[in-house]
Amino acid sequence: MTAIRTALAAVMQLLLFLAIAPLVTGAIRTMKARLQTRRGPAIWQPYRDIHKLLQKGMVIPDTASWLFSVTPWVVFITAAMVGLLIPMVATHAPLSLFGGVLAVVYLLALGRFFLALGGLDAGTPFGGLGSSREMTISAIAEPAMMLAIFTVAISANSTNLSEVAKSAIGQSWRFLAPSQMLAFGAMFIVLIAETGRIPVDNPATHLELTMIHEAMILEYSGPYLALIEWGASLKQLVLMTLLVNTFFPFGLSSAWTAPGVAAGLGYYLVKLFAICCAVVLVENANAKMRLFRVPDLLAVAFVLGTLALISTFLF
Amino acid sequence: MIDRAFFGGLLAYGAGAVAGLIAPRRSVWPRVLCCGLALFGGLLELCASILSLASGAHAHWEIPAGVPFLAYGFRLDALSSYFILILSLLAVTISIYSLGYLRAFEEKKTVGLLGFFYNVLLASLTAVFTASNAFFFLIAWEAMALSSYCLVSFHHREESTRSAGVLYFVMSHAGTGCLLAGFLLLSARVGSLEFSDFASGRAELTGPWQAAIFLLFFAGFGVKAGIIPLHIWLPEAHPVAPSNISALMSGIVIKCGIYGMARVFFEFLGMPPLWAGITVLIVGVVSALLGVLYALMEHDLKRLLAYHSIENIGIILIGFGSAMMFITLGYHRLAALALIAGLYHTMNHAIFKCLLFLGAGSVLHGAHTRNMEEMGGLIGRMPRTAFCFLVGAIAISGLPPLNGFVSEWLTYQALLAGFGTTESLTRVLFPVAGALLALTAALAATCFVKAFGITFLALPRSEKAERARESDSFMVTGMAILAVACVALGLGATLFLPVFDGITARLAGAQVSGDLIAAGGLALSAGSARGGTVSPAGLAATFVILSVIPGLLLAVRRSKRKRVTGPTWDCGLPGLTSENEYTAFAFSKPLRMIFAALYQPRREIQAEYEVSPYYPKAIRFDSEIESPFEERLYVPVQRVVLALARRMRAIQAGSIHAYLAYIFVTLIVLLLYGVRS
Amino acid sequence: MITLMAAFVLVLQIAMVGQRWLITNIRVFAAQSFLLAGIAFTIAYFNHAPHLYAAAFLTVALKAVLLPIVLERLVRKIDIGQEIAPLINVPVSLLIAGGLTTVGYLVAQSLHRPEQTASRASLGHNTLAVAVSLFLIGFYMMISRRKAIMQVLALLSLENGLFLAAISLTYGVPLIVELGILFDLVVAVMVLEILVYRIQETFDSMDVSKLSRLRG
Amino acid sequence: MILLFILAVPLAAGAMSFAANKRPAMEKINLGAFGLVLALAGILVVQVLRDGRVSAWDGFLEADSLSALVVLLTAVVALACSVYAIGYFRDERDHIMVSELRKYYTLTPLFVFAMLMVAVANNLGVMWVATEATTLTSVFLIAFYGRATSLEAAWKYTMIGGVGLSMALFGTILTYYAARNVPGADTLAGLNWSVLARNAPQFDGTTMKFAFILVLLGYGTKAGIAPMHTWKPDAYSEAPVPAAAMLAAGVLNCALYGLIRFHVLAARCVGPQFGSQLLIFFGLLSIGVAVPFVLVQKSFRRILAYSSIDHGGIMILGLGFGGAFGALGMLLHMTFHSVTKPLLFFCAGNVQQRLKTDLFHRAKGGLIHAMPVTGSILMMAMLAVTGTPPFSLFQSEFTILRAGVTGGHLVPTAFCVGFLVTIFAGFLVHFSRLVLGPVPAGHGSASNTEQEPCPWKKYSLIGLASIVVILGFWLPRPLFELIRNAARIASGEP
Repeated sequence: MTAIRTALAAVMQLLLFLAIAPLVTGAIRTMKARLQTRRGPAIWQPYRDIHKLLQKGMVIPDTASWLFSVTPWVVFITAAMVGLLIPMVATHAPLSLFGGVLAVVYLLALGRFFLALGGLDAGTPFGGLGSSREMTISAIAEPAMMLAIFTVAISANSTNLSEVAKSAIGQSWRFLAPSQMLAFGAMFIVLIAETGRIPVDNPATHLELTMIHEAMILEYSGPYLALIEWGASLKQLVLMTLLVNTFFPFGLSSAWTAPGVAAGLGYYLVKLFAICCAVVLVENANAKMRLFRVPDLLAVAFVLGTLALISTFLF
Repeated sequence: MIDRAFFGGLLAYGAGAVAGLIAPRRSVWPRVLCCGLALFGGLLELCASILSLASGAHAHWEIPAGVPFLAYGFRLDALSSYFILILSLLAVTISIYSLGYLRAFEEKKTVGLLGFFYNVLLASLTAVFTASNAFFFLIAWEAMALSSYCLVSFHHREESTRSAGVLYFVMSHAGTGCLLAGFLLLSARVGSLEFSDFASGRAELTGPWQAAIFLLFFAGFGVKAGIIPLHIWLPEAHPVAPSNISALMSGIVIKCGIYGMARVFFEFLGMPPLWAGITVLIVGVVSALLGVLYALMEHDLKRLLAYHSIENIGIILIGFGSAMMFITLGYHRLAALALIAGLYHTMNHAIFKCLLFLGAGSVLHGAHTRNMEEMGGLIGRMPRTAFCFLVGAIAISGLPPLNGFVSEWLTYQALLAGFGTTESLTRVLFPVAGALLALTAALAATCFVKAFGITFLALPRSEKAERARESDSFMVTGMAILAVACVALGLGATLFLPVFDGITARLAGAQVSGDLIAAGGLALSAGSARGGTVSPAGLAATFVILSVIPGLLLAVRRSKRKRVTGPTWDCGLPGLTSENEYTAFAFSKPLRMIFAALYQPRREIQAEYEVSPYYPKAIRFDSEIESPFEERLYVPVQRVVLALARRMRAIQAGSIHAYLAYIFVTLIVLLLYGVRS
Repeated sequence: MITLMAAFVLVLQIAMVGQRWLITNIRVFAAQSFLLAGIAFTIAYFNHAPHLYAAAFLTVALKAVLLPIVLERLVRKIDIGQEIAPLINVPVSLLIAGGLTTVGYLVAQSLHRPEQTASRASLGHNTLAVAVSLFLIGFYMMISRRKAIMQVLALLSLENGLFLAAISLTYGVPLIVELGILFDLVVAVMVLEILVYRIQETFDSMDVSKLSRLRG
Repeated sequence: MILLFILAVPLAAGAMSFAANKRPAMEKINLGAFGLVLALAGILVVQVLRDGRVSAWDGFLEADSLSALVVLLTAVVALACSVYAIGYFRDERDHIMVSELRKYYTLTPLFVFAMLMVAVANNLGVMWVATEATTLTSVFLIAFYGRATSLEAAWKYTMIGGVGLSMALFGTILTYYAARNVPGADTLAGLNWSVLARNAPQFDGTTMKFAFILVLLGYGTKAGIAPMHTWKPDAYSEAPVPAAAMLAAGVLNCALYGLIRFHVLAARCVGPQFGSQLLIFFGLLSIGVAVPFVLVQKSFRRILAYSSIDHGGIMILGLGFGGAFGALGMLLHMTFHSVTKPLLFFCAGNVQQRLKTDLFHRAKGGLIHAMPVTGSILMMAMLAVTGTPPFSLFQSEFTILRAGVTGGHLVPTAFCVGFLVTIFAGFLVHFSRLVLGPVPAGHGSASNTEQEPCPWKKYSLIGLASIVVILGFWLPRPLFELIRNAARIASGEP
């Protein structure tokens, strides 16, 4: 019985994620444009892109191997899987048994690993450039992320996200604790870096020298590109969800009941909107950094993480 | 039964050694006999270890040695059996692999010699893991070092190989000196050479004695394990050996150090002081981080792998160090968890590092180069090798759902739990160690994207790589077995965990496999289901299920879609050539810039141009990074010692008057001494 | 009486240190050996130790007569310069010799056993001191002399010290041992003579400080 | 009775080969004589094992287990050397004339006779005489080649040896003096060790101390203990290889044998403390002195000398540590060293005869291709002599070090371990450079085969090598019994 409930929950949450992910990307673009007093694309544009790409045929580079074709699958599926490991509308993530926050991090790493290989596979200089930068940045983003995660995990003494959310709900206003705030700061910077947003990377650019994520997927086209784009937006959404639901777990319904889920969804969208706004603001307020300035930013994140950790038992 | 299998295996190794010596040269026989017998011995040892692990029986045998009160004693307890299990698994696969690999050596008449030392090494390793008294342990230990030295300097015609071999053997011998001193202290304390007496007499080991013994053993085993800063021999010695031997060395020989630490620190040392655990933990973190950072700068495939051995030893030591701290702080269940993390990673690293070295070997065999800048495009030319190598790369990067992920996950859990074990500031050590471990893992992933991507993907960078051919079925089989093992140990982790109960019960005083298995064996938990769970199997299953979605997406209107292969975009240049490709050197450039403080990179660029510096005819670019431990630590010490020695030679300057004077002075002094007393 | 002779022996030894001429040195050595024989006779006479007579006689025959002759013949055969030219100049050598004598007395002091009868004690004590001094000074001469033959001579005078010790302390070790020792001595000198000769003709010099090719 | 035979055989051999005037005759005589000596030594060992001690001429000659052990080792070394010598000198046929060979083949048996005499003489004075005789008989073996350098070596050997032995004699006399109160001291038997050992407790302590000091320096000189070691490198590198091997493995044992005898007396008289600290000091000093010279050594003949200085140091260190293991370890070490060191000398000799040099940098390396057998055995012997497991010297060193730790001498033990590791490093660096490496330009792949004209050298090599390997894993019971009884004597148990 519970198995079926879990399965249903999983399907539901998965569909929600798949549905919302492009929307978030679109929303961020639009809001950004508005802030820059451009009209910008419609908020549905990402859906249209994906649909269009799925229709198109694709060109596979003749230098590429089977890895090139495997990569989109892996990228997409890992992102989707992560979606099942974190609480979205209810405190209980459907598949939280299969892995906690560590699994989340490492699954995303798996996707990145293949994406980087895909970038190298075509043999174009851009691919290599993109892979190298992407791996570097994510690598040095890792410790900060871990420290932030540890802070949360320690105060909840569990790495299981459902548990984290539960305990967070148990003690509301906990997010005001200095440790939580610092950890949130660290996580937010990491989010920027991981989702390739300004000031770390510019998702809109195709200028060779500044590309990171775009450079890796330069050779992809058609449905594969669609998968990767969708996967990317999924990853972004998932990370945002992780952020909001671990630090501000308001309104997460304690069980998978229809009203609870509906309420949870409402809260969730609100929180999501807030975080999108934050991202947009950051993107507008900053210019893209030089690649070798990025470590400084992440160093800040690392320091924040450490402080968060120490403050867990100093305050 | 167990002993029959065990000694049968030893005998098989011995027979293999003899066969290597007497088999007719320049024929197939040395290869077939040595590898075949080694394979057979490996299988027998495998049975023995599995049997003893299953039965939990402690087998013990004594064989009188040359001098009666020094006996050759074997003991097969849980820990020994575990390491024998690892060893014999590698022995089997490597022997299969070698059957193919050594074919290239057959025109050389020395293949028999290689087989001889290979079997001797296997036998001595078996003895190291099962020795039951200090004397025999040292014998086996040095026999192992000796045979591996001979194998390392197998290609002794190259100067680099010779010096690497000498460096290895000298450092290893210095390590043995430390071990000798340590064991002597122990025996002086306990009054016997038997390990069992060490274990029972550990109670009265305290204060400076304990400290001295700990430091001696940490140094002695550390040299073998290749902890920083005692690691300098490792990246020299491992690459120059024949690849199957490199695999054996990186896979299991350096694990002798780990075995020794497990044995001594947890069984003989009694209650280790807290600083000991902290030392091990910190050394582990440093080794892991520096190891991977230096690996990133390597473009020689085998050197890169060798540096990764240092990294993984570091990860293992993180587990051990925290386990020691937990024992001191009195948390035995946590200690067991950390110990399991370390031991499990020991096995995993043995398997995937062996797999990777075998892969490198078959690349070397196919493309005749170790330099990654000359490779590329091999995935098309040697697809099976490429696939196995990819599995290994994913595993060593600690990515789910393979075995590397499981052991790293356990390590994280141990570190996290460690935060609650003490109120003092040392608690911060654990999460920080965790964060640096995360950095290490991420860098390792980066490094293997480079290693795999540059080696196997895109266009071949040299005609050596152009002409590369897939290796024969023996070699591929060897690798395939290990690849399967990587997957099995990842997905079936919960089935494997109970193996550790016997070990942790003895070493950490707790059996925790029950708590580590959640949801009826489906998931792995950190002590309690609340604390967090992970299920590689579940993740893998989910992966398969979810792959339906992209499947559907790609299925829609497939008929209308056409899928063509075209040339890669070449920025409008006439055709994409291998010159356009990103090089391994360029790939690691950002990290070289970011960690410049560590690497101290030196670069020089020379451009020749005729008209204007903007249109150079040729550009030469050199860049090298500093290797601080050699340049700052070892070379100066060596220089000083040799200078002193040269000065001392003045004693023997050839003047008989001086010689007589020495005696005269000694005589006078002693006479006066006699008068005084 | 014995002490007096012993003192003379010591004086002769120091004279050897101060002496510059080779032949004279050999003669001084002969005299010294003769005195030793005298001591031996006296002890034999006073303490009724018959086998010492034989020892004394042998000493006269070998050390006082045979060896000096052999050595002089050698010197004549290879007519080397008479000058000794020591490494360390004479005054310093004499000072050192004095110092060594004190060392000898110190050693003898600590061996001094009051509980024994006066005559034996005094004899033992003083002559032992002389013996040790002889030994040390002879040793010192080996270090300070350049010429191979002088080193041989020094070695011999060192042996004299031993002989003195032997007879005065213990009234001679058993005769057969005594014989063996003396025999060995003779053989040693023969061997050394051959060596010296060959060194002379190989390096055409007897300066052993030139023998310094083997180093390190 | 047996003792007389043992002594008589080499004497006779010496006389016969002096009379002989053909090379083969002399070779046969030596070979036969030493074979016979070995056999007799075996019988002696059996008898000693059976009834404790064997004596002749009412105790003038006496052999207990210790003497029997030394006799056995001397016999083994002598035989091995004589086998090797045949090959060695046959390869130098062209520039060595029969008269010189006669000198060698005559002096060697006398040399061996002297060494055996040292071992079986009960009277300390006679023992001294015999020791002196070893010097005198070996001088001309060192000066054998008549080069300037060999004369130099011989001169230094004689001078330093002479001084040393006179010190030893002084010590012997003082011992006699110290024993004067003992009833019946002034008879011939007064200097018999068996008698002295019985009455040692009544000796005069101070005198005994001085006696021990002098004897330590004296016999230490013969054994080449630092700082009296300076003659060793010269003598070992100049003498013909078989003679050098006999010096290194034979004389060393005899000198140490003498030292042990006096150490027992001193220990019984003034307690072990006094002697032990001196022995430990000088042992450590010798090992330490060897270190720098091994590290920066140019000649592979001289490095062997330093190695035997080092081993002499280890042995007296073991004697100094005392206790249950010390003396045992020392005698085990003596046994193993006596079979290992000649092997190393023989290999070095082959290399030198082939390359016409004894300098590392002149020998271009790659020996293993030029002479596989010698090369590999050389490498093995090198590892064995540096005390690398599984070779037997490790067992004895382990025992000695264990004695050190159990005796509470932690600092000396630590130093010893450090020195040994460094010495190993030096040896490995030098010899791996010599043995391994590419095929030198001199002999291409055409002559890439073993070129050792005379099989006799190979016999001795392979024979000794197999003994070394076997001893590493299996020590015959009776031999161990002998060593243990000898150790009892050496550690002063009544």
